Amino acid sequence: MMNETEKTQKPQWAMAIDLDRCTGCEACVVACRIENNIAVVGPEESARDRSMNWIRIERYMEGEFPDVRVRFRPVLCQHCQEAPCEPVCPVYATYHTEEGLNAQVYNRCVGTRYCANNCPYSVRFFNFFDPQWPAPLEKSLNPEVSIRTRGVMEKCTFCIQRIRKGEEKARDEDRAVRDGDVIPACVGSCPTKAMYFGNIADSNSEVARLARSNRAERLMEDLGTEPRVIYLRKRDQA
Amino acid sequence: MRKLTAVISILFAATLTSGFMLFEAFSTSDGPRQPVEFDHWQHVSKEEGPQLECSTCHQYASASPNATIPSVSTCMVCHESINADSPEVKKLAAFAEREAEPPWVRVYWSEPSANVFFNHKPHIRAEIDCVACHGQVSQARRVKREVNHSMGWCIDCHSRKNASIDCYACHR
Amino acid sequence: MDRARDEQINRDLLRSVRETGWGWRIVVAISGMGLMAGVAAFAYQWQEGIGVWGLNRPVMWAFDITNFVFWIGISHAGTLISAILRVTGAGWRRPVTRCAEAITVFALMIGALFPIIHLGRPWVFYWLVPYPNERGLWPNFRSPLIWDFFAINAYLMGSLIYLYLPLIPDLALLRDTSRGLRKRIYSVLSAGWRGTALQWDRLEKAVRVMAVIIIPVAVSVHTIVSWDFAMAIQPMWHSTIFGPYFVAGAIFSGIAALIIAMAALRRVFHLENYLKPVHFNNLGLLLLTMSLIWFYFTFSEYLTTWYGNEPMEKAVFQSKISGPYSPLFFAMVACCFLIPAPMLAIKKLRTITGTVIASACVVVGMWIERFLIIVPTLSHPRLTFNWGSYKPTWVEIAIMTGSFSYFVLLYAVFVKMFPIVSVWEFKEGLASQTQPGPATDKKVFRAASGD
Amino acid sequence: MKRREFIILTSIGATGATLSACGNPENKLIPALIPDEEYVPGLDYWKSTSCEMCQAGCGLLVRTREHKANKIEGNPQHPVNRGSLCARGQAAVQSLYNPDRIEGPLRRAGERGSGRFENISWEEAFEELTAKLGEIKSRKESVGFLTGDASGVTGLAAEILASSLDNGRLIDAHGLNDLWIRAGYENAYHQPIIPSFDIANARYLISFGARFLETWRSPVSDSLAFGEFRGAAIRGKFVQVEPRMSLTAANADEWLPAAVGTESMIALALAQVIVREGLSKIPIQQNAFSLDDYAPEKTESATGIGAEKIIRIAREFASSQPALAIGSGTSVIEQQADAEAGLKRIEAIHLLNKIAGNEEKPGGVLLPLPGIDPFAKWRGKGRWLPLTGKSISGLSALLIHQSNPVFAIPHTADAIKSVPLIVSFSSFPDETSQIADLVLPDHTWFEGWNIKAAPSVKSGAVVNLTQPVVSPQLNTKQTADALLAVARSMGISPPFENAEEMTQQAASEIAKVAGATDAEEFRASFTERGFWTGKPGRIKGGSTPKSSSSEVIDEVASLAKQGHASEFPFILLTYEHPSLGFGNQANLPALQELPDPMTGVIWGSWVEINPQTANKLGVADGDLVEVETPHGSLKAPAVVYAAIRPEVIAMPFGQGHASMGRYAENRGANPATINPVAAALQSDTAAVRAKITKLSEQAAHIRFGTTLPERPHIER
Repeated sequence: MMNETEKTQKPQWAMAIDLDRCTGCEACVVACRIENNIAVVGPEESARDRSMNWIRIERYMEGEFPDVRVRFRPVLCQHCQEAPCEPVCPVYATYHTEEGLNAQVYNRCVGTRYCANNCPYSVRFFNFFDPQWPAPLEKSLNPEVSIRTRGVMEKCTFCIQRIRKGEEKARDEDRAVRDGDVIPACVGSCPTKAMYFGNIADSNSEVARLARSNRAERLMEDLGTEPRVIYLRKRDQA
Repeated sequence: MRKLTAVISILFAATLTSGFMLFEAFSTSDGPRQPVEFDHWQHVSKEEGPQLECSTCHQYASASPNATIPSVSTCMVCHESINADSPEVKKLAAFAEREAEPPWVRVYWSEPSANVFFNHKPHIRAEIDCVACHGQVSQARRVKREVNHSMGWCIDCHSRKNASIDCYACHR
Repeated sequence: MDRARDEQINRDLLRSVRETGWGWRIVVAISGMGLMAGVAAFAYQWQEGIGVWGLNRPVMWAFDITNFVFWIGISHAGTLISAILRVTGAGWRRPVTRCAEAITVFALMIGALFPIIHLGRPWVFYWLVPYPNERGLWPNFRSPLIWDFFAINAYLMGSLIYLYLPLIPDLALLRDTSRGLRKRIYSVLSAGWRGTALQWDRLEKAVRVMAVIIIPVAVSVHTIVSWDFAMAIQPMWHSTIFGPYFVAGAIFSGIAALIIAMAALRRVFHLENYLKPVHFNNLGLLLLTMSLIWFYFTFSEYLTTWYGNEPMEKAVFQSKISGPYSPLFFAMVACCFLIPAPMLAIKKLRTITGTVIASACVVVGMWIERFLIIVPTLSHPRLTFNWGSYKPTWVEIAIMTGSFSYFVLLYAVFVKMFPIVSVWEFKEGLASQTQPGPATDKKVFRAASGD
Repeated sequence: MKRREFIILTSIGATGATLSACGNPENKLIPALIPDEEYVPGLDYWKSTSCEMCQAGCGLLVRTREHKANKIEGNPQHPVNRGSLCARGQAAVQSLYNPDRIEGPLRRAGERGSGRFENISWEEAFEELTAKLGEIKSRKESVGFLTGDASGVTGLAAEILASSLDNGRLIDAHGLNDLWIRAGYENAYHQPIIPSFDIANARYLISFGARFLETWRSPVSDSLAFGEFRGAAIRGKFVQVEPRMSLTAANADEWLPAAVGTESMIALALAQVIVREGLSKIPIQQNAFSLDDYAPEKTESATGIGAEKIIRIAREFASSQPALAIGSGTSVIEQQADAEAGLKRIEAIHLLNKIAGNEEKPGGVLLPLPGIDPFAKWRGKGRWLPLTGKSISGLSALLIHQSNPVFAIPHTADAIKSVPLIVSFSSFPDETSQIADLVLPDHTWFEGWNIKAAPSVKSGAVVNLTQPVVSPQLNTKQTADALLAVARSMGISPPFENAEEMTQQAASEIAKVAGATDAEEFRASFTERGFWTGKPGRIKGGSTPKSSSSEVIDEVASLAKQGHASEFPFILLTYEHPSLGFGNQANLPALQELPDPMTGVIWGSWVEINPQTANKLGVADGDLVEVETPHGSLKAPAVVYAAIRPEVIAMPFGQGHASMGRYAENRGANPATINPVAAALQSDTAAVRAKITKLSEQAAHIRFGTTLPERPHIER
């Protein structure tokens, strides 16, 4: 039986990504697309820079042949605790939940796109047109996730549908959430196990432990956005 | 002249109102016709009936997002022998024979465009009576939509019960 | 004042209302067609989705917000100028004020449309309005877009009142000189004006109060518009001088628009005796001042960015100075400073034609300035992996054309209905010239309103 | 008992038992065999099956709801992928619900290749096929079975059908590639094995062109090992030797861009340094190479890698234990000698492992555990031939399943087109099915049955079960069932009714191998988990023939063409696309829109060119270029790519489909047409001489993200 404060205190969700393990293989990108019903916009729209990837692998190539260095960084919504996107939304379509998630409510969104313009991480995606699912492709859609319409913003939710199920499971078992209860699609698919997800408020969780690592850094920490995604620097000898 | 205008406008308003009410009355007087005329009253409330609990058939309401409609095989557990020669049960048996589910018509649902992800489980856990959201189904011979599940209606109850009114509680 | 002169003035200034020439018809036809094109483009966008625009990730605002800021800027022409001149008692203002105030109202109406047009789901624009609802939902008062909503509404209301109040005596004049439906309309609009001393007194007071109120409102509106950008943390948006910079730019483009409008009216309605070279000269000097102020702001904005050398700011800076946006950047500098400033500084060139050319440059230059504030920043987000570019589609261009046409159309209709040079104020000016000292004898004007 | 109580009890007993008895009914792992009426709408059912997107054999859990599969996850218990899954596996649901699937059996209605077909019933299709095969049999002519599933149910069904015909020829679509790899390792180990490599426990890893994080043998399994390699207390060092930086090389601590074909020189130079510095762990008199010729000082001009670097790496390699060398490298193949040398390269690389003492220990090279063939009991004497020009010549009928040779191995297209009867079992309107006379669409692997041995893992052998997770969506039929049906009408009685029965009987066989006492219980748990792993109680050799390298070398030599360096100054590397593979996955929209991790290209193909070279040729990023080899030419947009040798250009396979549905058609170019050796081998190893010309036309070139450095370059 867990104690009362543990039960009432909301979990604070966070993700840790070990850049030393990440190989840039993009399994997470497809896992996310399938789990979250992210539309394939097609070649014409992609050519206009409108393709949507809630998580993407950013590739930075530096140096000249033969001394070329490549770095990969998976970038998803950082679920900032001081999110620049939140105050600018005129209708509260994006706001902060008690679990530290940066929420996007699709059917409240009017589509000012201000949030995307104020996101330093460029992780917000706009539905310029209605998504197309030529039959029978619509059968592969996840019934647990909204299908967005044109004119609304969308982005990573940390797989809220899985968070809800994990929390429900913990509640059924009358305990606080623990590592393994919630595994977002990207984390689950990662072939090198470079991603971790859990409750950072629980100091014994894996993410809390990794957040204390001396390799831990957050993307553009200097902006004061207080992201909930923790990157673990590469352990390069160099 | 003024009087006439007033009379006409009152009449007009009255016609509109009554027409609307009549329309309302007609349109909701009865629920949708189901492939098998299942009678909730007979199963739940009828004195000499089996007096089932809701959860006997909608058995996943307490454990999952969906209350679930029982499969024909569940119906056939009893109806294999009970009332096996009533025409409606025969229809049911025919479905069971074909291993097909009757194409039940949904009575309560939210439009997909509402992006609402309703979960029965926490509502049952909070001991919300089925009637609160579904009306007097137990008295109905044919179920109809009695409660209008508008967002304001949901919010109202959530606020009263101190449940979360966070957007992410229902929408995602 | 002699009666013949008085009637001549009435005839001249009411000619636009009384007579319908071919020039006016052609202007209305062309601008009407332009408006239809814009409306059709918007209907298409409404039907298909905002994807018919050239927006993309990361450039989520472009022509839409450029036009918004541009029109709100233009709206500073009028009210602010006429209010400042009125408050400071500049006598030469009299033939200019109404023309300027009308620009304000129409530019604001059009500017305020763009935030609605630019929405992904324009049909739910009313969610930005605070109204009680069963869902318990309110707009987010922390969002600069909501501040915009209030600021623009306040300014629009104020400007309408400020346009309307000095119009009342002229409306009465029109009421007294027209027949039929027009007479009915004017009598409603003139609100029972009979030109009593009390009425004059109240009108004067009201106009004076409005003139004082409208100045801070106007300043706040464009400051708040600038905060749409300055409150964001994007490179070259997050700048403290954006408030005054935008206000200065707004007045700058507003005066330019006013000069162009005056020149057009002068030409079309033969108002040579009323809109005189002196007005163009004075406004030209104002424009020159604003050009210098604009240049000062621009210079300090870019200098601090360059000197600060913060990589992300610098990336945006370089895209404007030497990158893909540099042709536009130098076009802007030329249009806003290099061409107009010398032209306006040289007295010989500060003619009507000269000021109109300078103004046309300024209007174009200021539109580019708005575009250059929005697009280069958005196309250079902090994570270089996401850098992008932007190209407009025909839909955006059509909507922009529509907005310009709508402005012209509204103006043309306004001119058709109301005297564009304030009749009583003009007469007041004449009176104050013949009788030095403050014009307290209202008889003159009573006569003007036609007995 | 009251009637009401009775109802409650029985209803729980009847329908609730499987689900509600286990507590939370969500997320229950249940066998795919659950009868339909036990479905409850609104609940998730996780069904175990096995991935057939590549040969690695990952275990899957498919989430279904209301009879629809909506997500695939790795099976956490499966020893190959331990819950992880790659991009291709994740996208597989889009093959099940692909809008361009063939909906039912078709008969050619127009000219061959016109793409006009008429719908027919399965009865008609069988009738026609049986009649035609009967005729061919009576004329004593040959019938070929070409399948990409030779080791699975289709292979066995084909063997059974072939036995009913006098001249049945079995052709394995992966055969040539398998033989090539086998022959290489056979050279190195003098026995017919393919070793496995313990990347996870190595502390130093040199890979010679093995793209193990993307496409090599088992990407997910190797990525898991790589994660452990990176995460270990002492971080391992990884060096990749290859002329073009792949995703794998991008993850290396050091990239050695050795010239094409000189990987073996690097390996031998490393070995030479180890030996001359007395760091060798074994006496080295008995090797085939005279190492002194490969001293780094002598080879540096050929390889392009400085001697100093080689000496340093050799010392690091010898002193970091355990260390491991893997891969096979690349080479330009223009004649028979090149093919032979290509096979020799594996030997050279593995000499390095021997010298450093890396064999048969954790973190080194492991000799494989004996494999299992679930169908060993029923195997006939029929030998599977590799897909070569020879094996498809002289046929009167060709039955093609899970293979698209007209696209993937274009030089076979003419031979295939000359076969009088072509029967395709393709699920998609691919190039091969377009020239078929009869199309009998197969189920996707979400709808059918299969059982197959996966490559062994450290802990033992693995046998995978593929089972239906949804009912057939269209009027398709599993090919094994179809073949058995035809075999029956040809007058023989196969030992199985259908594929399902084949898997069940094979499972019983595995139960014996596993030493399970209760075969029924074993089968139930096998079905529920979707795989079996363990150390076989008794060794079953299976039907792996001793490979003959001459077969491969002959085929390669017959395809190779000489090109003069003066005419073709560049070397074209053609490589497997990280997500589209050799083009089989080009019809999955999620993969088409998945940016290539190194270039960001989506929805198309590209040619990578070094910036220096591009500069010389006046080619800018996105310009259309023509690439010509002695075999032909194609057009593709250029990508100026810093991480490639100046004399090398590279192009991925995967695109260039003439038909395969809306997502694949008329997109990019197929390098198989200009590098037939690589196409025949279905591998990255064979390069070809090429020249490149800039064209004035504009290319359709779509990319995701920029190629800028992380911080903008600021001039101060």
